[in-house]
Amino acid sequence: MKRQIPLIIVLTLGIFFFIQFFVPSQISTNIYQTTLQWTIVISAFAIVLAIGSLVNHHMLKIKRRKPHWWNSIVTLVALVVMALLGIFGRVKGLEPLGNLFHTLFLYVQAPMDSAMFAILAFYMASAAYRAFRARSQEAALLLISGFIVMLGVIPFGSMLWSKIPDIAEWIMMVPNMAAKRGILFGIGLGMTATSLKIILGIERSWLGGGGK
Amino acid sequence: MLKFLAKFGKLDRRIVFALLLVSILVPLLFNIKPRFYVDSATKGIYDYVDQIKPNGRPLLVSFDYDPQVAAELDPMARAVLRHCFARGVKVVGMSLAPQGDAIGEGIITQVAREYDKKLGRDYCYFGFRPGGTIIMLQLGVNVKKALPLDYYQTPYDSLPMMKNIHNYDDIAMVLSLAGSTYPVSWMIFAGTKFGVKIGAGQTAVMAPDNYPFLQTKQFIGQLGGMKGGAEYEQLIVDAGYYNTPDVASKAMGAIAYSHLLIILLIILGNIGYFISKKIEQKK
Amino acid sequence: MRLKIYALLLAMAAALPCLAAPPGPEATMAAVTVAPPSDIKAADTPNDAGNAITVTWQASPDEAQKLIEGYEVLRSETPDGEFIKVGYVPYGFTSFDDQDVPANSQDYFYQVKAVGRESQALSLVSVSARSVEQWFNTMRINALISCILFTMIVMIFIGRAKSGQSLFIRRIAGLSEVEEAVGRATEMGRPILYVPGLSGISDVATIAALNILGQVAKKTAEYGTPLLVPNRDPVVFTVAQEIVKEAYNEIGRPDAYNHDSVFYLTDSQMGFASGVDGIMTREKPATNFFMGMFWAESLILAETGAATGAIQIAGTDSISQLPFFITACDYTLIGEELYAASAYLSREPMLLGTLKGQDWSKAVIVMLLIVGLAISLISPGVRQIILQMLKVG
Amino acid sequence: MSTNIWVWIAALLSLAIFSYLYKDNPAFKFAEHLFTGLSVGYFIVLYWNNYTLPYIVTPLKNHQWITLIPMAIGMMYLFRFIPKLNHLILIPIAVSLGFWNGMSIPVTFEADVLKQIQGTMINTSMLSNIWDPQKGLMVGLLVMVGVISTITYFYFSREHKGPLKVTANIGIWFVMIGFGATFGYTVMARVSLLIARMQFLFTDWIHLIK
Repeated sequence: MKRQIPLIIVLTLGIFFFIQFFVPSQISTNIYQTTLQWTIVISAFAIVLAIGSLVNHHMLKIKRRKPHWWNSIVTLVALVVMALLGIFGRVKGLEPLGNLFHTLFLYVQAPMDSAMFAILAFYMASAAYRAFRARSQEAALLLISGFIVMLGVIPFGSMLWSKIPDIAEWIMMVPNMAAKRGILFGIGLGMTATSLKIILGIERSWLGGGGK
Repeated sequence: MLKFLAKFGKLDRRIVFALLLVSILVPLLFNIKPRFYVDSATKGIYDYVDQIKPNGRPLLVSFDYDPQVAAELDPMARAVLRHCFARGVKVVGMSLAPQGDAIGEGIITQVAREYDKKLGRDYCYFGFRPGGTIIMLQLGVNVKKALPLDYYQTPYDSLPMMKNIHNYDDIAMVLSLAGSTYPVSWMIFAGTKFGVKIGAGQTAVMAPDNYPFLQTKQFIGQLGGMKGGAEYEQLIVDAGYYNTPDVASKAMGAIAYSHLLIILLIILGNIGYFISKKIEQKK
Repeated sequence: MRLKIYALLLAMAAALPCLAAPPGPEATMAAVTVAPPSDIKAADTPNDAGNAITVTWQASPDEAQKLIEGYEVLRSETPDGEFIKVGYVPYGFTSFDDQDVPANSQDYFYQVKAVGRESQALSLVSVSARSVEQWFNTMRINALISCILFTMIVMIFIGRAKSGQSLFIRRIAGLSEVEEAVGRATEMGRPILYVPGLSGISDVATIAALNILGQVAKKTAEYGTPLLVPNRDPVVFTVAQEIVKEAYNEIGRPDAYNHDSVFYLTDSQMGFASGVDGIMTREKPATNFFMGMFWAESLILAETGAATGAIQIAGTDSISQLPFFITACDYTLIGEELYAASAYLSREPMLLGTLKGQDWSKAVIVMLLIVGLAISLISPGVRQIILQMLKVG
Repeated sequence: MSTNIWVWIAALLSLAIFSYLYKDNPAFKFAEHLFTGLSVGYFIVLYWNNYTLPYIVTPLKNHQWITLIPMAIGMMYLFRFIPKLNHLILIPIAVSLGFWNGMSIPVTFEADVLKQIQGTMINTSMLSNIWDPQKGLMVGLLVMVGVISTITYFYFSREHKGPLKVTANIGIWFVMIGFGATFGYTVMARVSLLIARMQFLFTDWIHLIK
């Protein structure tokens, strides 16, 4: 029983919204819109659990004096401060809080965000250096096409040989696209099959116990 | 000698990091700019925007990106907006990414000021709308429902340029700027479902994914990364819509040299790899 | 319809130069009154919720001389009643969707007024039209049929699987290593890191990742290996926690389940990446799983993992991120392999059955492509028919 | 040198993040934890302003009691804390799974399968110019070969040997060329972001770049 109800829900909703795609009529579009809104409302409650887990996670670290436990204090304080500033910053008369919220975002959170993202440039270099070795046939192909495309995007490529940018674009447009399209077919079928399995209750690991 | 070359097979990652840093800082500090050529995907967007009827159906620009990819997408956003405003094409701005909210406002107002365009008459900005695909779908049913208030809390009906805009049929094109798969979602939920023209502005990493969609014309064009931005800047400068190339063009120098470095590293890496293999075979 | 309009748009674009041309003989002609548009048709807009009527007309002959600026569309409830303006389209267009008419309510009559520079010309009244809501979108018939076909193929093989027919599945590098990867971690006394992607539950890739998590959790439960599952999406987090808990119950080791092993990190993409980097450098997991939907952070995670010397098994359907996993991970599940994984690991006949169904559908696609190729080389006409069959709304 | 304290904070935190490239260190640990905390705080605010207020509070204020239904379903998440009713948590999960899977089937199938078949078909313009490097017939055929061989690589229910082995290998070659190209093409994107950070550090913080 505990398992039956969720399965029935998935089945009915699944079939309904599959059909809905083909039915343009008034009520079908309305139902569609409302359900979209409902999913938002529902997911809003999962956030409570998520935050709870995070806080709990760090509380434990602090309680048990785990290594670097003081960093957990940083996290919790930052979380609470940011949340309070943001929520009360909107209240009339408390605008200064709101401004501080924006400053913290702009000068503390956003910079770290971009810095973390910028680190990728270094990793690209190290990954390319490490992995682009002609160890096997496949690796060689990876190496060569990557090599040409890199030359293609920079002016030195065309200085070397005027055709290189065209070749680079050709690689992107023809073999690259063919491969991606092939993969896309697989993904399309895989996705559809997975959705089917969930709707029909064949794939039940989300219920736990693999359906047993 | 061989032993020395073999060393290049296994450089410490930190050395690689250091070299990359140098290859970027030097061109930036000494400001070296190369020339580059425009690819067809960029042209696709440019040509379409170039034929939109002035004061006709507006262009919908969705700033679906976060600060971390702003470096790549801001320049193209500015370039396209300049193109529109210079030609008197109306623009509707919005964002599906929470953090795109402020980004879009900053850019659209800045460029609008350059061409002294009036808010509400020549352009509108609706800011962040939560729900992603939900919004894309709502826009097809009822724009007013999807964008009830603009960024400055002005109700939809009091925005002159938005009157007579009911759904995608009244929008010339949707340009989604994103570092994620938002443009593809637009393509599926707005393009496929409602048949509006979709253009993509993507970070260079996402751009290649969309080639299948470019070929099937599901995207009318695409701006890929800093290069796309720089190319668009070049196009509008050449066409005389704008005076000087912007940040994207400047950054291309550093880009060129860092690429060169990585290419050299790969060559050295392979030389080192094969030599050390030979050495081992001798033993 | 839309295509037609687009074609006209292009025509306009082509015509723009003559607009710019200095006033020639036309200018004088502009004084004469323009001719009205002819042959006004009004009909329910197809495939919609029934609140629109499509009005079409033949362009005024004077459009050729560039005397027409556009067309006003007027509506009335009676053929001789008062007509009110409901829309305006620039010249070049010959149709208009009247979006604000109530569904299934009553008949409407339309007139189209050609607006010239100095004069206007009113057309005859159209026949009555009533907007009706449709219950099936005919543009999507092909999608429907193909979906049903696919479902049937899959069902057939599930049926066969039920009847106990054994199904073969090729080795998938990466999945065949899961067992030993977990074993290795146990020997080294190090934890296992499993990242179920950064997307939400609406992403099918995430669902696939969660299915795999179920299988991996069972193995860690058997070996008693600590498991770390950081999450970015709140809903995914709750599901993941359920799955892991149930997996431990099923193996009969509920005692070994640590409630804190599945945790929520942050909703910020890069915040998440930095957090997982921290975990990898400090907890030193022996094996990292990156399954599901990933964006730019993929290489941050994979390179850090490579630096800490962990065995890395990745799987995603995000084509843009696959190259980075391929370069930085030991094993990578490419696209559909991710969706095949849960069948591969669980060996459940019904799951294997669906996999067989997918394969047959692939065969069908390949056939379609080859046949299509052959035909289009012989006769383009037949090719059009095939494209029609594939047409989607 | 900038005189704005906030710019200094931003710069130092950026450096703290970059310092991780050398090795893990207290500065990075601090930055990382601060980052997690702030971002969660930020998203709490976002959820509050963009989900809770418009979709829950406002409707209830306007007596749209229908909103109580999704709320009730959402509430079930909270039964996580009541062992006896723990299983009810599956209901909200089931709702989102059912909805998203149902609607994703036709949409995915249309965009990823049907549209792609159309795109792969040889079109008549190709027949006119056979050798055009972009849209000639030969290219069309090459794409066709690539697509089909890649598809065969994903064939699961048969051992890859004999002809299937050949096509699957060709498929993998295409895939590798594609991945190499994507990687090469992406370097620019990443470098661009690093450039932006450098521009910040050396323009806004230390005024070196004009």
